[in-house]
Amino acid sequence: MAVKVYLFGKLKELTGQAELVLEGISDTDQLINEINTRFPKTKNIPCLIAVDKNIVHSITPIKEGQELALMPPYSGG
Amino acid sequence: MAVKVYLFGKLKELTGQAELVLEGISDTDQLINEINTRFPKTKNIPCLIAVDKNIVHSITPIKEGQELALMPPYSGG
Amino acid sequence: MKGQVKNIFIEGPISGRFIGEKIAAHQSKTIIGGHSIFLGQVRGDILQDKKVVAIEYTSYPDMALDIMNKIREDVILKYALTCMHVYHSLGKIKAGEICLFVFTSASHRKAAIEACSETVERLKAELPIWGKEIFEDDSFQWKVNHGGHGGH
Amino acid sequence: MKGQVKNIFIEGPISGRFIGEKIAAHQSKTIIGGHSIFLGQVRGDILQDKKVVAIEYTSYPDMALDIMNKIREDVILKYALTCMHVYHSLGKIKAGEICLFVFTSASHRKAAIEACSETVERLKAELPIWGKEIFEDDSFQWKVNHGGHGGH
Repeated sequence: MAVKVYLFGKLKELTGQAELVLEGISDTDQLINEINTRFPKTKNIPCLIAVDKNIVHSITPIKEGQELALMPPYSGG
Repeated sequence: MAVKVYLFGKLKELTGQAELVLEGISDTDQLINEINTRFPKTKNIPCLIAVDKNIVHSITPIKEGQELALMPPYSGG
Repeated sequence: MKGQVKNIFIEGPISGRFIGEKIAAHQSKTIIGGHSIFLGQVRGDILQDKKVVAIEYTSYPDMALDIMNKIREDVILKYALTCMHVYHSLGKIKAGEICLFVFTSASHRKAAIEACSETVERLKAELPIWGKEIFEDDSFQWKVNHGGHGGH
Repeated sequence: MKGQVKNIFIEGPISGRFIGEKIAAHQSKTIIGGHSIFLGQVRGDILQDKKVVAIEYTSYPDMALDIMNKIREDVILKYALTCMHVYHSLGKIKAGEICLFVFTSASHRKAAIEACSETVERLKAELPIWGKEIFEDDSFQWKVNHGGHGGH
């Protein structure tokens, strides 16, 4: 199962990636672990997770075709 | 002793006068009485009094050369 | 009138273009982080089955400018504003036109927003200005301001 | 994206002229009595001895527009607004330029003013937008928003 992950702000800068396609990710904890393993610099960066454009606050299953996003705290306005 | 009195808003409308010169007025109560006597329609109109552009809230003596104003409640903005 | 007393009165309505120009004039002030603006617009209210087509504003300008000067000094100091601009129309302002423009700027948004709101409340309560509501048949009635929380 | 979701993003700064035109466009709405506007301007802060010359804004636009739509619906209903307009810049906005324009209109001033302030707080807390502060030597740091009271 492949899912698309968007990366924003400082997370985009540190990974050098605006989007990734990941295989074998079945929940949001696995997603974070995979990103931290591939990009160790992201480990201590505060991060919000959106699944289909909704913020999730606890471990959440991921299904095929969902749109994932990893986002640093917002600083608009 | 002559003093100049400015009239504003509804008081200007009811008296037909933007300004008056009054003689023999020595305090603000006399001022109101004189206006009410000359222009009976003004009797029940709520009214603020300014002496030299400062609102006075109690009976106040009037001196030669002061600028008096009779004003309905404000409705700017 | 003291030298530093600024005029606030404009004959006729305040245009969007004038407001836009005043905003653009602040680009050189890079300590500003937020601007708050209040605009009063003449409402076409229906009162006793008659539509208000305009409000005609008159003032006691010398007194109004002295009091506005005091309000300006108080509010700039209280909120550490970078600047404040106030304009009020005189004369006949049609329904839909703008008659009041209050513009406060500060480093941080909360100061600008609270200062703007406080200035609006104070000037409505304290400035000797009168509005005459004019109906479509040319009859009129004197406007009455219904409070808010006043400024005293 | 749903059909009724309005775009709020503008590439580059928001000009005084644009703001003036949006204000002027409300003259036909004679049920409006007050407009409240908040403008965010990029500050030329000095951080660690270096001057901020610009902020570069990026967003997750699809998510931001969905959330802004919800904020708009909530606030219009809560304050019985006549209308609300919100614009946020993307890209590099120089110090002194305007990057945020929030514009609320209602029959009475208190509704317009409170709605504007609430919208500003909510969009700062809830919209996925990031600012990168760029210094005169082209180095940068990611902007951190310091609270306010948030919108939650």
